[in-house]
Amino acid sequence: MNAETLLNPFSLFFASIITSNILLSNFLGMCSFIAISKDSSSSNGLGMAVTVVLTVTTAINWLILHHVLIPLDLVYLRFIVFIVSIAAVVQMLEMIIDRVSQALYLNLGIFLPLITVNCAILGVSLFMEIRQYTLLQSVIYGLGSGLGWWLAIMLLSAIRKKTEKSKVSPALQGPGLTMITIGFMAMAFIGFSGMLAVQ
Amino acid sequence: MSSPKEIMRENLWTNNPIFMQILGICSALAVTNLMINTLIMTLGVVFVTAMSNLTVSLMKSLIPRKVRMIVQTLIIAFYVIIVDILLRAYLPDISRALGPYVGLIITNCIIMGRAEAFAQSNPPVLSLWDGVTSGMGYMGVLMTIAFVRELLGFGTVLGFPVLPSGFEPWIIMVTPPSAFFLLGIIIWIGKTIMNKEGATA
Amino acid sequence: MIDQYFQKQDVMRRLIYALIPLFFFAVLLYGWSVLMQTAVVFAGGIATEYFFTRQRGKKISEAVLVTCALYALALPPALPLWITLVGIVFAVALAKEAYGGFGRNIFNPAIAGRLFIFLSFPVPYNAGWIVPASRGPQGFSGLFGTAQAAGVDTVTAATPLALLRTGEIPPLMDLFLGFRGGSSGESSVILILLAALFLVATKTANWKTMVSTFLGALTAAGAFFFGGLIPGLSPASFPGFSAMVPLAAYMMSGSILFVTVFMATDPITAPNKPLAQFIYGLMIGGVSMTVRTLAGFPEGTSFGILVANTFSPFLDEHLPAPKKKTRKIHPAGAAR
Amino acid sequence: MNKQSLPYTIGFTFFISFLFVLFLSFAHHTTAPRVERNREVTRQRSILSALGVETSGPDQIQEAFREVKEIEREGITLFRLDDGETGVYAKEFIGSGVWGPIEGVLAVTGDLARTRGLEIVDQTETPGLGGRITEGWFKEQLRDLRIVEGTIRVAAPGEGDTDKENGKIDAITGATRTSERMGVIFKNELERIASALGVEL
Repeated sequence: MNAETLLNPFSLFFASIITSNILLSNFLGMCSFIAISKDSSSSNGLGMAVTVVLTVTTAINWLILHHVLIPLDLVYLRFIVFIVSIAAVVQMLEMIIDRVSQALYLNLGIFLPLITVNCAILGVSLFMEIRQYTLLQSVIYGLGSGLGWWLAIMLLSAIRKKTEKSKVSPALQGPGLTMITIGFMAMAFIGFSGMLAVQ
Repeated sequence: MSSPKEIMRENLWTNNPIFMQILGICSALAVTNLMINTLIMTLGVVFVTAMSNLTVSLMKSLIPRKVRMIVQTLIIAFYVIIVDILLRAYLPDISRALGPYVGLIITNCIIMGRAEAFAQSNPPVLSLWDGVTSGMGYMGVLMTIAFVRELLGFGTVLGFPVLPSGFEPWIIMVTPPSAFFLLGIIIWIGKTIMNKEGATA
Repeated sequence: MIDQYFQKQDVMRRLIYALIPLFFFAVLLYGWSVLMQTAVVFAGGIATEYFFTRQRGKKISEAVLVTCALYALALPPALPLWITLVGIVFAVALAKEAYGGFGRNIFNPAIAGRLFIFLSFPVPYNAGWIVPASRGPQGFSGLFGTAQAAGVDTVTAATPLALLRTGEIPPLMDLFLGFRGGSSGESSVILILLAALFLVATKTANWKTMVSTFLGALTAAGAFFFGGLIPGLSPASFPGFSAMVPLAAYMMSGSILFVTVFMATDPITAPNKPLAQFIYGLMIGGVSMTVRTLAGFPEGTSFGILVANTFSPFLDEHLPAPKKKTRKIHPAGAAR
Repeated sequence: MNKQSLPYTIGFTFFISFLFVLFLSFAHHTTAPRVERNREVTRQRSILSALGVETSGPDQIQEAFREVKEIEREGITLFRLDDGETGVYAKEFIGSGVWGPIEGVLAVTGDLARTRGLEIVDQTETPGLGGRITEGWFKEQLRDLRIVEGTIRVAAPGEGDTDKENGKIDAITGATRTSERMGVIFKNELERIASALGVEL
């Protein structure tokens, strides 16, 4: 049974950005989210990098899954294979960007090493496998999830900038308050549920 | 070098991976709506942290520096796949419920963090102990969240109904925002206590 | 410092004055249940605030009274009181005090509290609507609420939004005056308009935000209606000018006007730059109507506010400021 | 031997990967039959439950499933259980819910006069609201329900319609949208089964 009959690419795209935001509803990519979201320019760079890497790796992992792992009956090795392919893609992107443009490297490239351990990247590849997406759906889902993550991190960095000025209880300063803020964001985004659904 | 007791205290409380560093929550926060899922998931994390710490410590003199990270990732992925295979074979329902989150243990920063920060420079048995206690510190926080979520969301503890039948379940507890709120509140309370301890000590 | 403190209180007091007529009208409609709700809300809200401000060695701000009043008026009248209490404690503790108290919150506490209990307890929440007093030839029937006057236990009543969904349009005059089911204080359009005039005249609230919120809501509602997306209301059955009737009913139902006047204009959670404020308003209106019409929730205004709150610092940070004279409204706009 | 030299690095990485993969494939192949059986049993349990066959334990499920025949008509797979009359047919379905797909099994009598039962395999509806489609009382409503005018009507919210002749079931209180979607799923699936069996609804 396949979910493809249910999802047109358009609604999958918007669902993965808004209703099923990878961060707000699947909790993924939080470590780098919390570490980086302090200032907006690096949030922006990281968001962009995540979007690019997500799109590329989801497609590559789809190809590996369907043309290598499944034919060879090696699906149980997918965790290792996916993480290695993600690391390789990240490494290659870093090299390419470094050659192509120094400005782009400073904006985007320096965030790439952080991305290998961003659970959102591996998470999207694993969801893609579990939900049995087609190649097209996987690319759209990867792109949408990246954009959704980017949006969430930009919103959060602006909020954090504002809260940094206030005298928050020292126990709550930083991560604690960030968690509560993400809670409110997730609560707000629930409103869109039922309009579109992914999965 | 720290004694096993100190390591335990550090990992469980004063330097708890979630409290102090907010590490590794991604892979497990999503499954905290039921205690049984959280228990299995965090046991998996304890197992992987402990074993990968042990393995890294045993092999540390053999691993070439250039590929250290990749080899560590391989070791972690190896144990995660073992957990996945075991769950599929012996706990199929829980394996289904955990979905992709088992695989995401690989990217749990705690594991890599402990391998890098502790196992790399400590003897095997101590590293194993460090892994176990780090995992337990992680488990403690997540089980607390899961306890509140399951109690208020379903009125049960580990699947056993404990609240009177007139109890009105808090549906939000079963949805994602509550996990964020609870984690925020737990950090808030935990750090307040810690700060007081620090002030009196 | 002292100046600022008193000024803040002034704003808060004027907001409370503006809410008093709504409160009396709610008592007229629903009687004891509103009084009980309000008492619980204020007791819970003030106690929670006291618990936190005491630790900080500060006094209770008057803003918490506004939060309590807005929250109490935005609830279904027959909501079980313990749920009411959960909501206000959550609102004050997490939406406000966690962020450092008055003037620093990112999310509107009253709305956050209401949304929290709505998401937690949807079944009791939706069973909390009761039949209001009605307007008839013999004057008001049942001064303290029909249900109570008739000696009946609470009777669940359909809100205008629920009626509209079945294609029935409530009399526009009843909607305008406020004789219809719904949250305690959201119903009377005329009283909300008067409060809006008072708030704008005393410069307590920003009229531009009210207008942009209204515009956002109206545009979205119009688009959905003429696109045939509103369940129960087919544009084909209202040719020409008569389309105004369902559209007006849709705009006067639910709490969109209440939220436009009292919540969207909250200076603490709104952005500071004029362009950002304009977009913020459009967003509240648009998202509220989108959620109301398309998502699986009966009312979208809480989501509208909370989504816009989320975007508010972002809009402020990334939209251009006007060329001159922006300094005035700098510190969180609280001076307005 | 120089542990940082290129040949050693490459050799080491290959050796370690080889070792891990070897061990993992061993673990995988020893548990594979068990995993496969788990998957089958889960699927068979749902189908049997929809067909109204009481089972407990994997062995009994597999035993009972031998009575079920898998048939394919017009590209639709049905599971037939002989009941001495018209036969009972189960069809696996996947339909669109509010948050995501709802997967399940619907079983009907061969003349499409009655439904036999419903089983929900997977769903992501709002827990505590739409998620209650997995609860017994909801599914029980579909047990031997007469199909009136070719459809099953999901009527006003309640806690279970016990009248089996009216072709109606109660919706879930507070979960209007999920209930509506279930109605759509029933309608579509009944039509599909009707066309596969060549029976008028």
